[in-house]
Amino acid sequence: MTRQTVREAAESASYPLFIPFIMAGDPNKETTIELALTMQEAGAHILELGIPYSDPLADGPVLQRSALRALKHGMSLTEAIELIPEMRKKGLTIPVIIFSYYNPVLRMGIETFIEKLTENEADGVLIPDLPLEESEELSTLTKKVNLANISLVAPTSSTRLEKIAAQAEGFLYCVSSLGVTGTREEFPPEAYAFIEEVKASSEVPVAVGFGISTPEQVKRLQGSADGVIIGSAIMKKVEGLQAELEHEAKRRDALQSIQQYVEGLLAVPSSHQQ
Amino acid sequence: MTRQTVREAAESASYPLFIPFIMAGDPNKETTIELALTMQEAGAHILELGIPYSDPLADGPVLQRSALRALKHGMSLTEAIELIPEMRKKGLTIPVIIFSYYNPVLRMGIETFIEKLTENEADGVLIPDLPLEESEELSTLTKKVNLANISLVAPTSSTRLEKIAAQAEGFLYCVSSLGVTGTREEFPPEAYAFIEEVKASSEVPVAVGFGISTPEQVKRLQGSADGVIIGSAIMKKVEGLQAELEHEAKRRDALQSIQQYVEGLLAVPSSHQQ
Amino acid sequence: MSKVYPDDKGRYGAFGGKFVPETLMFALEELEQAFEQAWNDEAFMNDYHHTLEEFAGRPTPLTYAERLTEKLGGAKIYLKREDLLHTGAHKLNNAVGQALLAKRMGKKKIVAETGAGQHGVATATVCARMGLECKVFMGEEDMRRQSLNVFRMELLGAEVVPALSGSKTLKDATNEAIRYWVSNVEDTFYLIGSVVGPHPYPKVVRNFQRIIGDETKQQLQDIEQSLPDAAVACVGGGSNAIGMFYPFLEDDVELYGAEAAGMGVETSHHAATISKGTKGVIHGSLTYLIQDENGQIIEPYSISAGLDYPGIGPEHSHLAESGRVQYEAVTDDEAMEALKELTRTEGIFPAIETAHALHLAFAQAKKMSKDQILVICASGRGDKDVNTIKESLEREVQS
Amino acid sequence: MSKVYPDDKGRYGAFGGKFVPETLMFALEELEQAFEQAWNDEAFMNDYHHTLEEFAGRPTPLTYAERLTEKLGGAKIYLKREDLLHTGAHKLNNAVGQALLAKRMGKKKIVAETGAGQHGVATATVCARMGLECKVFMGEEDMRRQSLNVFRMELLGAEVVPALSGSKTLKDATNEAIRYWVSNVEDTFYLIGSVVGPHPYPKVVRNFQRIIGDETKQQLQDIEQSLPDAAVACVGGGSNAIGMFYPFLEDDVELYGAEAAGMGVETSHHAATISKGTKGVIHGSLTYLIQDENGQIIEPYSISAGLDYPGIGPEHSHLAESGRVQYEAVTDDEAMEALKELTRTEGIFPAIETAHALHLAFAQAKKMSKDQILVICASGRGDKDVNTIKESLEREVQS
Ligand SMILES: Cc1ncc(COP(=O)(O)O)c(C=O)c1O
Ligand SMILES: Cc1ncc(COP(=O)(O)O)c(C=O)c1O
Repeated sequence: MTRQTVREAAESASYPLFIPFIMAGDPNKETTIELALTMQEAGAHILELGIPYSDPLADGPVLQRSALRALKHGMSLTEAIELIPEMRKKGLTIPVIIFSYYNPVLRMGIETFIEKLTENEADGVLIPDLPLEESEELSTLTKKVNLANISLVAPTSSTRLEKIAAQAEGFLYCVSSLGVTGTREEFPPEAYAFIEEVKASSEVPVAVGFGISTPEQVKRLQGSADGVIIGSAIMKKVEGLQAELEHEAKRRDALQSIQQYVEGLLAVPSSHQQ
Repeated sequence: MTRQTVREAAESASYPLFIPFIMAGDPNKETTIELALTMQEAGAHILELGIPYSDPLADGPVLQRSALRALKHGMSLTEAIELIPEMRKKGLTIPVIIFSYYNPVLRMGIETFIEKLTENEADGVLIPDLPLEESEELSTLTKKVNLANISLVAPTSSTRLEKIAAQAEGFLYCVSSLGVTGTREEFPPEAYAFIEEVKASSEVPVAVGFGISTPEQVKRLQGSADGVIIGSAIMKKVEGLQAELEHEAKRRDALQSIQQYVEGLLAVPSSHQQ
Repeated sequence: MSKVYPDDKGRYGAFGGKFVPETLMFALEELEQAFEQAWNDEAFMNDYHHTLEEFAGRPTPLTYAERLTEKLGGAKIYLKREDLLHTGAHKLNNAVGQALLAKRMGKKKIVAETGAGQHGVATATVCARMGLECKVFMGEEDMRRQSLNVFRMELLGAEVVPALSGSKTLKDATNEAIRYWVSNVEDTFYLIGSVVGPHPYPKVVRNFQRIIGDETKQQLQDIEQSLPDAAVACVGGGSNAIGMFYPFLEDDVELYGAEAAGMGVETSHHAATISKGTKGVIHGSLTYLIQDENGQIIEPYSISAGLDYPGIGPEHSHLAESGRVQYEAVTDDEAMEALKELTRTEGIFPAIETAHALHLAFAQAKKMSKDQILVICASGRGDKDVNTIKESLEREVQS
Repeated sequence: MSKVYPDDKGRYGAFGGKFVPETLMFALEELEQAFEQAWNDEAFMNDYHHTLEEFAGRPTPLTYAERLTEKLGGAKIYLKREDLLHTGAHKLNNAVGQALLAKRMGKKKIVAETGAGQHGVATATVCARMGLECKVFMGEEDMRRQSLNVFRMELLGAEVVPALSGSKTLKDATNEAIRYWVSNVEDTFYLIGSVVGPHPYPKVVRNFQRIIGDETKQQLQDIEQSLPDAAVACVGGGSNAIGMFYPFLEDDVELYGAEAAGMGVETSHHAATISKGTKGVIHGSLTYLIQDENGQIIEPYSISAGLDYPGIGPEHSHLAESGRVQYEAVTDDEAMEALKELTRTEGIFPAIETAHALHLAFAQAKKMSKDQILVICASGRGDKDVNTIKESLEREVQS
């Protein structure tokens, strides 16, 4: 069976298309591999595999701390990409997107990066600090090898929205509200109008991220967005279970409880788990 | 018997005309009175009675410390002047000069100051920070009541020497060398030429002060100066004997040793004590 | 050497650009437009120049260092005295310019980052003067080391926010300021402190700092009827250096930038971005930076807080690569010696940042002839550094 | 108000004169002659002005305090920015002038006194610049409190000598400097720090500081085509005040001097020489001073080290007695409030000395009308005082 592309996975999901973000190496490789599978188990359609970075300026405190822990354990872009085959071996079938700041990618060399991604069966990339204007070089290469280069739009994108939406691949990452990643109790009222505007402009599915941490938010987005990206909420849970996750004997239980937590977030009336 | 004037006392002395300086109130009134008599005993021809001052800028460390001690014990210009009759009562016959910085005098009022001096049988005044140009007011008053207003000349007086010498009263205070009061092992070689120059310009006797602390110095000055003013050397001795001087029973012995010390300084071949 | 940099993508040759989250892109476009309009608006430029003159103390003198010149026996040395600017360093030129721009854009809130506090104080100062709200991010570690500057900013009415992430120093304060800006981009102006960050910041800051070089050129013309033969500046982010260099780029003037070698470029304790760095992206800009083999940014080291930055303005990367400017790394010790020399010989007590330029300048001056002229950008005064210098000299005596 | 003061005895009305040991009289006569010649020598005056411009940063700006003016609702307030002068206060004007005079007189050694270190740093600075040997007396207690300024002077190559006598503060440092001068008067120039001391010092220092008022007059003429209606300055020894006032003495300008009331003139902790002092002689000059009933000088108190002097320049005593200048005493707390106000409203962080003038100026400005103009002499910057201010505000919060 060939894997779905990112776009296929996104388009075939019924609400909510679920895209979890997990940080590679927090607290260790084994957990990351297991966590990927747990997410698939919990209903993930696409996985965002985060690369820890020393200066993650689009991230809030939860993901900053998560990155620091991962770095302390020696995680790197190379190693993170090489986790994908191990995940696949253990049964991961959903598309995997590498989420990295641009500097580690540049340091590796863009061509090497693309080679490594294809070699290791990644399905897409998301570079949060590479806006449309700077991404031509990368896009040209990703297009050649059929990797989805995921674009983001933000409430401030304004006149840029059309242009970005027109070039979107896989799905369009809609930043819910101003600010960095992290959990938000509620979105500002104008967020919903914005999401609908994005949805209207986009040919690919629209997933909303930045701040999603309650079932109410997921419920409230139904009808406007196609799905949700959840990162900080998951990694906060991971942070709370550090000791257990580092301890092989306790890891299973910890993952179990993360899975339940995530399922709880997604538990909207018309569940996708049919 | 009427007292000699300052000038008479100065002129009648054979070498060395001896003018000791003692600080009123260091360490207490009783000592000051006794010390005056001791100095007379040791051969003093004229007494300089110093008024302690908070900011004695012509004085070196020994007299600064002496003034501080006296101030701590409550000595003041008024009280110091009022010590003179007590000295006289105990037998002091030599002329007494009040040595004070100008500020305490001004604070008292110049006229009151002069009145107090005559009332209390002082014989002269010496204000180290009142040069010729500023002393007219005081001189006018001292002349009226026959008080000697002692002038100083310094190695830097240069063209001023003639003018100052011409107006000198009592004796001329010749500052041995640049600097503040205090003991000096030796005078600079040019000091002697300067003293002779002063001597040649002066109609009144010339006494050299600032730094005299050895019999050799006193000997060396013979022939050029008429006499010596000794202050820091004496008050240094007083400083060394503080405890004894404050203790009534031990005061006599302390004074005795000061007398011997001073006599030692003055022991030049042709002693004045005939 | 053509000056049509940056191009319309904000690139200086291969360097520069806008590597920021999408959320900020619109704000950068808006800033670029506003800046281009302002820069061509006579009323705005009058305001800028007037504020620099009546408030900040421009023009700053160009001081001939006669005793130093004689002592070194080479080129005539002149010092451009940014140390005499209000708040003690060139930083205010830029803070004044950007704050006026913020006002013109109708923004009432300012956010800035600061390392040792120099840019923070400059920013808090202009905000007080212009009635703007001011928030300054500063690494928690730096706040501890520079508590008096924190107090000064607070006296000026600014809120100083500790940056708790990473190594808790300038790099992290910058990250935090950007993060704050991302969250408040609609009503907040980010007032960056050097020629770093995403386009158009490196250009904006350069233009507000070029007054250093413009004045120098004019003053030297008046005094010596000539261009200098060489100009030297220290390089942290690179704002005083570009301010001095820019007006001379197309002239026959040798240009030298001194970066911080810390304990030595052969050690791991330095901030020698050009000498030892590699290309990458930091704070939104493609430039040289100090990073490990995985592209993680390494915390730099310099005795001088203002040079202690892992990146460098993209225009400098370009000028280094094109060979137009020579960059050399100067160690802590070399800078300290030069600082003592200038203080004792000329009665000018420079910032430790400036002292790096001094060392390089002295070395060049000695190689030059007596009829040549060398100017040094005296970027700031040393008062802020007295404690550091004292400790460093005491250590020296002990060892 | 005639300006032919001082007369040829060095008197300003009843005040001034030369109350010094005979040893110094010749040196004072020599100084007087040298000064009069120099002051009338175009080459010397060019040197003086050139050094102030190219080295010290003159002219200093006259800054319109717009936000403050609006807030107070009275006179238009201008600040004469001596805080922007090299080394941070007006003190350098005088140090430059006297050091040039010393060189002209062929003296290679300089002695000076200092309290907080401001004049000491200014003196050490010009000595470094001109290659003169420099010795600064400083009270042992002040050296402890201002150890960083001691270090600065030493970096500048000066020798700082602790004054161990009396209360070990400025008064005693001055005594020691004079004592040292008495001993070395032949080759040493005494560079006094304010308009105090024996004639001709008060005149020498006034003349070297009048540039403050001269520039102010010219600048205000250029900006407002008018004289100010009032001018305000703080008074320690009185050099910045006389520098500001002197050029306006014969004009229709109200003049106000702020002296330090410390904890209040009703307490024994103040330095309010005019308000609470009596006539006497201090450091060679007849003037008002703080003394007890026996004529012993009392150690004054002010939070501001530069106003903490028991005397005042004799010309001020005269101006007070003649009524030409109004002197008022400002408490520590009032000064502190004014300091905070200026910092927050205008982005100018003044010295605590200056803050005394600010308090008085704010009070006057409020009483004046909007078409009137008040200038304040901003004598120095507050950087040197950060520690003191911090401690004081912390105390305030606690109590
Ligand atoms: C005095 C001084 N010089 C130089 C610098 C370095 O900055 P830049 O390279 O942007 O001029 C700083 C930074 O704080 C500084 O304070
Ligand atoms: C900033 C400042 N202002 C004022 C003064 C007071 O001195 P003056 O009264 O001589 O101007 C000082 C003295 O140190 C000072 O540093």
